[in-house]
Amino acid sequence: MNFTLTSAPIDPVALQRDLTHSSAGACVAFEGWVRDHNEGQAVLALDYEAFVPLAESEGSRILDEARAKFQVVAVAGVHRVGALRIGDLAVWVGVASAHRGSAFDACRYIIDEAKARLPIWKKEHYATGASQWINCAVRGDYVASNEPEKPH
Amino acid sequence: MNFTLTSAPIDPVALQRDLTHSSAGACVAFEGWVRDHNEGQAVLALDYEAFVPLAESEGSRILDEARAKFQVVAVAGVHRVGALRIGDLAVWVGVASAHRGSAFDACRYIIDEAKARLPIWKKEHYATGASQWINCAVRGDYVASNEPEKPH
Amino acid sequence: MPKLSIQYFAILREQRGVAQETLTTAQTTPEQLYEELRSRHHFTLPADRVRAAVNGEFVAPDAVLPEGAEVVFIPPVAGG
Amino acid sequence: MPKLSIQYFAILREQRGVAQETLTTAQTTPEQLYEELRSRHHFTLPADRVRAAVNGEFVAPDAVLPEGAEVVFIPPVAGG
Repeated sequence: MNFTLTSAPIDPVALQRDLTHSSAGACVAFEGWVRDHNEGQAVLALDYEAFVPLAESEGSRILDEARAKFQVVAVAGVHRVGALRIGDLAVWVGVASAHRGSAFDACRYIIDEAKARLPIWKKEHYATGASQWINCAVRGDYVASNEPEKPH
Repeated sequence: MNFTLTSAPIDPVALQRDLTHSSAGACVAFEGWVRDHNEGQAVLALDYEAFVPLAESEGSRILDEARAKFQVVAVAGVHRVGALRIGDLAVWVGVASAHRGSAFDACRYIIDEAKARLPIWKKEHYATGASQWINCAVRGDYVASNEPEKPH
Repeated sequence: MPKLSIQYFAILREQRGVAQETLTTAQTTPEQLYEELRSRHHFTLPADRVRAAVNGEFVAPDAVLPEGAEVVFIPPVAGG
Repeated sequence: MPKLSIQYFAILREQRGVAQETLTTAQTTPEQLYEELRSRHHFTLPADRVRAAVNGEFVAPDAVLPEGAEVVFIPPVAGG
């Protein structure tokens, strides 16, 4: 299965159903939810923006890597884009395998690589009224913009 | 939340909904499904039997251990008992946390400990017509019963 | 001699032929009691592969069985 | 001089003020092109924190830009 991006709400039940196989004894699913804080700041909402074709091809490459590295029956991943609120499901990864060890390992591999490699950007909107693109601050931004600086 | 045993089908959607919290950014869920083979033999069906009060108290103790060891927001676990067929959901464990590392670690801890410690027994029914209680075979069983011997 | 209630599960229940019984025994520990029952009912599992619970909690094989104890012998669990 | 199409995302889109443009440039690599655009539009991110994709695939900073290339500069991703 491929890694996809969607602007519609993610349906984890349907996604997980697609992983079922009579030879699979274990399924591990990861969900990334929009949480109400980050590095000590109260977060009200998020925007996710993506370079969709490259995010999908790179995401599918990560799924292929997981299939090659771990003994799995099925893998899948979806990332949402657009304006999200606290509690919304932002990213879902699911793995089915015969035994649970490889399901845990593959699921973690996929989400770790996806977070590091997919061209997806997150803008946080804070309770203070400020907002920022995560990981895109540079030295001096705080003075320049009066937005909170983010350590690296 | 407590670890529970049930003879009714497990509802993972409702269980996972109970883990939601605005401070949780990650949720990892494990599902154990009845698979169609074990150690090279075709499996048709399973019976799970449990000493319910001790399984629930020991399972809840495991959840407490996970809460103490890992930074988590919520944990839960359910194990089904009775006659199950291929593809049925036999056990579910879910963990929500601020960050995904502790959600993966806690989920794996809980299912590993649950499998090792809960007084729950599994009888496999094979395509050959034989059946056996898993991990309860002893030397000489094969000759005595004509059932397949299970290595330890 | 203490009167005890015993519950059997899984392979022990099948080999005993009942899920529950009460009995009076001269044995004072779970390990001794299991050996008595094992020789009487031809249980295949040796004592070192069976744990004991008394009144809903795991106990050591040489714990003292109190009067009226509810004893459960725990065969090897499903694991996996 | 090659004519290129450029897409901007996230902080670069906001700082550029448009999501897409076409231009003709004397620069022959993504790194050179980014430096030209950075000085023109006052992008805050230095070149070493921006990756490039050409025609939908990641490329090295010193890859040669082909005529008609669709170039995307990739700011640091959300990670986390």
